[in-house]
Amino acid sequence: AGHGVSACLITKTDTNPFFVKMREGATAKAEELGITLNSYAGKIDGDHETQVAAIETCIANGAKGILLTASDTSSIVPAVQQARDAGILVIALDTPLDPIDAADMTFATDNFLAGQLIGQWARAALGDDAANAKIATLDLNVSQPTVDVLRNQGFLQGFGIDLADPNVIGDETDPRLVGSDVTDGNEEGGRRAMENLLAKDPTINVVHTINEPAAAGAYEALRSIGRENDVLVVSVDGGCPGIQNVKEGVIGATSQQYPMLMASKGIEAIAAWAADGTKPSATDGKDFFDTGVALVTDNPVDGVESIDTTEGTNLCWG
Amino acid sequence: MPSSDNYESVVGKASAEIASFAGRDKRLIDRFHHALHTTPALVPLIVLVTAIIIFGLALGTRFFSPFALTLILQQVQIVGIVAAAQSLVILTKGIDLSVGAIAVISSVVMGQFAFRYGLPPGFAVVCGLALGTAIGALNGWLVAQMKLPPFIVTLGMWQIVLAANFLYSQNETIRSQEIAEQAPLLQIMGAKFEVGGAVFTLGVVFMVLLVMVLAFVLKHTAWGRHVYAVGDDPEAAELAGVDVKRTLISVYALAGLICAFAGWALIGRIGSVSPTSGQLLNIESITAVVIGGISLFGGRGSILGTFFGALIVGVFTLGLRLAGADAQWTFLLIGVLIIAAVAVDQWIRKVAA
Amino acid sequence: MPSSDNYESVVGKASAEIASFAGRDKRLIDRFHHALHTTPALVPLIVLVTAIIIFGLALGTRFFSPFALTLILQQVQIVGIVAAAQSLVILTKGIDLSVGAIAVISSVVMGQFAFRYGLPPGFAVVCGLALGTAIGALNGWLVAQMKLPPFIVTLGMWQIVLAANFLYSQNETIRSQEIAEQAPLLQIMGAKFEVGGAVFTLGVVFMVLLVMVLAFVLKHTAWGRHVYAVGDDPEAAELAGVDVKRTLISVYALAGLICAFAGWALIGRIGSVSPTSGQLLNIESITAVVIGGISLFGGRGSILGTFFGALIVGVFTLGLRLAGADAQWTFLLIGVLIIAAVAVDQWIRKVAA
Amino acid sequence: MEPILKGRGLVKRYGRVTALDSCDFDLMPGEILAVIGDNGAGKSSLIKAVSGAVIPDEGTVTLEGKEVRFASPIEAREAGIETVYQTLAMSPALSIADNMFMGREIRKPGWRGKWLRQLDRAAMEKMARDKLTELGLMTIQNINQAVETLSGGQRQGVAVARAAAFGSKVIILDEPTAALGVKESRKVLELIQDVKSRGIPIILISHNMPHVFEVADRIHVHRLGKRLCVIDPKDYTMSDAVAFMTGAKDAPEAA
Amino acid sequence: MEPILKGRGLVKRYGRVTALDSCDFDLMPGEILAVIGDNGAGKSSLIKAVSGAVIPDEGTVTLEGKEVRFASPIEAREAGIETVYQTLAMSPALSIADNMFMGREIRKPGWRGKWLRQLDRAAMEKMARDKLTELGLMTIQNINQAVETLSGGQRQGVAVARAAAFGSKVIILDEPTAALGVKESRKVLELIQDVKSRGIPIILISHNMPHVFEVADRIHVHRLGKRLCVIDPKDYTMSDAVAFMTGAKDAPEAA
Ligand SMILES: Nc1ncnc2c1ncn2[C@@H]1O[C@H](COP(=O)(O)OP(=O)(O)OP(=O)(O)O)[C@@H](O)[C@H]1O
Ligand SMILES: Nc1ncnc2c1ncn2[C@@H]1O[C@H](COP(=O)(O)OP(=O)(O)OP(=O)(O)O)[C@@H](O)[C@H]1O
Ligand SMILES: [Mg+2]
Ligand SMILES: [Mg+2]
Repeated sequence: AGHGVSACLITKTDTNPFFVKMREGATAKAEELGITLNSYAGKIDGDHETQVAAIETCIANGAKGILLTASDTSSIVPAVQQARDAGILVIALDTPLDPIDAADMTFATDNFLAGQLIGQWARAALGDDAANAKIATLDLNVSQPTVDVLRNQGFLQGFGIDLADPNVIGDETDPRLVGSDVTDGNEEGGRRAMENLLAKDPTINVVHTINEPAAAGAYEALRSIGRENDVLVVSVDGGCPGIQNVKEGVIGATSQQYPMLMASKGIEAIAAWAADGTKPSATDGKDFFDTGVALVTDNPVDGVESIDTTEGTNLCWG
Repeated sequence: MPSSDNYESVVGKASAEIASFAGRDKRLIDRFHHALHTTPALVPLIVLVTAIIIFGLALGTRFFSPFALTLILQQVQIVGIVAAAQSLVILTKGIDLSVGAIAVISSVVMGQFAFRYGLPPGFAVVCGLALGTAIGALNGWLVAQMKLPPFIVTLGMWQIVLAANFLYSQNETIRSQEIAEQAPLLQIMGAKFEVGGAVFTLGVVFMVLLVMVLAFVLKHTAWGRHVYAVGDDPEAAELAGVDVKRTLISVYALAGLICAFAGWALIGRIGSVSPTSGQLLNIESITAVVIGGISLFGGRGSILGTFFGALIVGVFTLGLRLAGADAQWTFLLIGVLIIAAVAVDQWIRKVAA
Repeated sequence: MPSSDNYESVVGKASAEIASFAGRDKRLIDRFHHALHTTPALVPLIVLVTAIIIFGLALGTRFFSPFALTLILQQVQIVGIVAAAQSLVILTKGIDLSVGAIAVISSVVMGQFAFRYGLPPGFAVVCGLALGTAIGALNGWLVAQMKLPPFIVTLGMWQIVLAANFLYSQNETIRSQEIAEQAPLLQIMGAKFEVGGAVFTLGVVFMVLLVMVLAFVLKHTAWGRHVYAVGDDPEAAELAGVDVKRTLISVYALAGLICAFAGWALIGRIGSVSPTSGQLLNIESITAVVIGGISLFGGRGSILGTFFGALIVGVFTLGLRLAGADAQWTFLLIGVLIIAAVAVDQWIRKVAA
Repeated sequence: MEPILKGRGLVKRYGRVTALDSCDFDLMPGEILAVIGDNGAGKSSLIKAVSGAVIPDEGTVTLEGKEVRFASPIEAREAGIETVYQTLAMSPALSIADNMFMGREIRKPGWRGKWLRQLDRAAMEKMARDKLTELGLMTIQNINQAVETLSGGQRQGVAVARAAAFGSKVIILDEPTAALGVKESRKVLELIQDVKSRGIPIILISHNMPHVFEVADRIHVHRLGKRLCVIDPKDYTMSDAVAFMTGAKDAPEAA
Repeated sequence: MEPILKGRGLVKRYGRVTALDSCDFDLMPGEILAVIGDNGAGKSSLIKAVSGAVIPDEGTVTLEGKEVRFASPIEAREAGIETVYQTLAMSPALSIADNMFMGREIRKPGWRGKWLRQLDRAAMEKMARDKLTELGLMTIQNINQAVETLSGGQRQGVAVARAAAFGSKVIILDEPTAALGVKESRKVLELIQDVKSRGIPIILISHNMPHVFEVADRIHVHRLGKRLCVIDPKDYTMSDAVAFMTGAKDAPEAA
């Protein structure tokens, strides 16, 4: 149907498996629909200028639609506006723009909800011990990007900790919080951050991690001092190695997102826009199209809906 | 046995003829050689033009249009401005790893002063520029007076400034729409004008003017010559009567000021004020400088070369993107092309030697 | 009027007395001065010990325990190994921005060769080490033979290798548990042993041995002296009979090999094989080198200094985290401390001059 | 008569090496003072200490009766002391003209000089060419050549020309003819006489005894970091001088 | 007799400057050949061209009748040509001993030399000290001093000592005494005679006419990038030589 139609996929980076899978999903769908897909990515997390340049390239290239996971949700808006003025359908994937209606539509996970689910699960899993838990949060990096804040604060909210300013990590005063450190979202950072926090307080027993690689690193640190079995590690993402780690008890629970779904939905929307000018519509009651998030754990708790790792494995990416 | 007739007196009779060897200047190739020697920036210019022609042939009007070509200018403007600052520092045998951080904190200060404290935008801009200059001057003081290595000083400053930036801004972005409404002056560097399909912004004009002014200053003022002398051999410069410390401090301070202007241009380019921008400016600016032919060991090269160096990277990047290369393939190919560009550069210098 | 008696013949009668000035070697302070001159690595060592003592006093046994102190060793092992490679390159007046990328791609190759192709782990490790050496040798060839600036060569190589790494690995992580089951050899560098509360890993031991071997080689072999000579003044070295090209290529190749070992150690440290690791290794290794007192302009400094430089950063980082600074403040304070460490270093050198 | 430039008890140590060992030094107005001594005797260290290039560890320097403490060579230059260092102090990548006018560039007349601070290259090049021609350094083919492309002797000629052109109170020459050819050396000696006739005193460090005895009014013999004696070239032969400086003969009692 | 080292039609251009303008050159076995000429005449360029330090644009170099093309100074050294360049070619941060043995270090005997490739510092230091003492450079206080801390003359002495210690076929000295004191110069001249008596021919570039006339067997007069003539010091006076090289007098017909 979409002959001669071209589309762009712009991700934050393409080193993170999450975005790699997103691209695979988009590529598969584009091939199916006969759309030419060009994909672009920032060099590092937070590399905003490359994304602007990519949008400009898409305009110059005459693309019909752009799928975008923005590194900087409000700074990208003028560039997005420029693209929309040029008649391009812009769909935000994974991360809503600020304001959210700057894009034609958003297909996203609710990252705050993702955090909240693991927070609630952790609290329920600890039961009465939750009142004197020792919590460490392993976040992304010092610039505190939006996902980082949403997942962290969602987790704390879910665990029942007063957030103070919900836009800032680290301003909470709850004594159960031992501290937070940054991981750059990889194993090495996860291990180092965990070691630092353990040196500060070796009795930590709940660990929130920004993603599963960081969780794997944290687990190594715990294992090296023999505490891998009495600390609860929770995470967000739902990549296949992550789910496998949940199955093996490395991670207690993780919130799974669906990047391939976001991407393929996005490509479909661009095809529809190219064909007859229809725009996709939002999920009822929300201002974006929620591609869903599910808590994956083999230890379900009351009051928090979850799926088990077998199902998680079927749905996992990467 | 040391003997002596009055041999030295003979020299009075020596002819005053000036050595003149067979003139080799007639042929075109010799003129070209000579031009390369007197204008080192010609080499990156040749690489640049070649790259434009090749991409133009491969991609046709998608690339070879006023719109796309001026798009490159817009895309390199921030790097270009910062690279001009970086050139100054590198010419003195230094390196400035804090350029990106200075640009960002300056833009954040401009934004926050205007919005958080409600100061007049013009004043906020001046504060941002002053802050950038001050940080640069502090770098310079540490390098010149305390004799610390520039790499370490600016690396430390980079961390300090970046962290201060996050702490001060509380990671808050000021949205484009608000700026457009309440303090459009902050975005003025993004103001566009079109000349027959070619789109220019004030930021681009600023970059070009800046490069031209700096080229003049470096070549035609005492200060400029001192910058080269300090980079060439600081001890010799000191002995020859250059105030090395003052020159260094002024270079770093000026670099800070230019970076602050880059921060202002950044607001124009992205519309909003975002504390997370500009993280790659360090490496990108140094790349432009080195591709442009300025030696990292100081004292050699020209700022025009840097400008062409920045454009070379911009051309490659846009060209490859337009050609539809994947992000990773683009990175890989740009890596290859950076090496190739410098190899060609070396080759031209060699055949021209 | 040039006159001449047979004045030069007088010198035959000159006394053969050797200039000897009043001995100034008795006092302790003079011995200290002398030690600083002959052993430049002493200065970062003093800074390191001071830092440990200050943090020890401030934080008590939380910091000043065998566990915490050896934790620092574990945390710096990768940076320490890579910084050793970086030192070699910087001693030759070069810089290697591809160290991190080489480490990562080597670890990925070790993992993928063992898992994707089912090769024996030992062989996979050898392949990884060979790849690292090959990339390093290519860097060296481009620098020595093509005479390209090291900064550009390794910057380009960094992009190429990193992109190749992502393309080849398809961003797939190999999980720790799988490696432990099927190819534990890959994790061997993470093997632990305890000596009274102090925890060491094979990787840490490797780092320490590596530094000691390199220190010996640089000081006591012809190759080592040539490395210094090449960095000091390549033209003079060439004229004096050093094979500058061979020295350069061997240095870069060896650096590549060491980085590949760092990649192996990385698997031991994080358990898994992850293509996204090691992104900060470039800047961290250069920082360690410069804090350790090696000049970025080549030819001066010692590899022991680098080792202490890496430890200084490790001590500051852990110390500040233990003292309760949050991530952003730690980042800021480390910036301050990096500058301060080098300032103290300069100060010690000055009073000792 | 008071010395125009005087050093007392100068000490300079480099680590374990004592380059100046409480050395005294006097330069009288209008004279040519030669400083001779073995390699490593500390001659260069001495003139560096009086010209601000190094700061002596101990001792005082007096210029025209006033004690001075130069923190840098710039201050010494501003006080009128012009020095040609043994290492020449040139920026290799810059041109001959740039090097000659380093630190005291000539600006264009009119608004371009005043507002744009533009250099008057033509004037600087002309003056540089004139000075070099005076020294007979006409083998230099191009005044805009980078100094690094000059032969060793040509470089030294440029440095001497610079000092001669700008010195106002004292000119110090550290082995100015070491790398020069016969013709060029002769020109430098003529230049030294010429400068002296303008009333400017000169310190000349040289290993060339015939040259020293030809031009010097007094000879400062330096040995093992201090002044051994000062002799009048009319009273002693070259053999004597060499004998003193190498230690083959004891120094005469009073300076 | 065949020249041991011969150059024919050597041309070297630096950009617009022609440093060697089809220059010929002959060194006979066992002789001391002096090369004299104005500053910038191209003397250093000539010896660089025959010693592998620069590759001539045109022309041939013949060593013992065989044409050679040295791609680097190392090859020339391996062929037995040892050169002291005017720039001295030392690594400033390294010690005197390190510099003297650069590229031909002595290893420890036994397994430590064989397997650890450990250097025999004691042996190298002893030999370095001996060579320097031979040259009378006893003012050097510490053989492990970095070369950058030596005085200009001391540095030159180290470079000459290095060449004298290792040259086997030809030794080339580019202004070896320029920065040396009277005593040290004399030692170098003695050393030159000494090397000659060992049957090794020497090329000596110098601006010091008395020295040249004292030691040289033949004098190659260089002017404007080429050989003007070769004279026998017994047939001509210093005045003649200076007159030829400065162009004050026309050169004699046959070389
Ligand atoms: N920067 C330095 N560091 C250490 N030692 C030094 C330094 N400069 C000079 N020296 C030492 O000080 C002593 C005197 O050196 P100086 O250069 O003054 O000698 P000089 O009389 O000028 O000799 P020459 O005639 O060879 O130039 C020498 O032994 C030298 O090694
Ligand atoms: N690397 C170079 N680049 C450009 N020109 C050069 C270079 N080396 C030498 N020249 C030029 O070549 C000519 C000959 O220089 P050369 O050093 O051979 O002279 P020389 O006879 O050794 O003089 P001196 O007695 O002063 O040492 C000079 O005019 C010099 O400016
Ligand atoms: Mg001296
Ligand atoms: Mg010469």
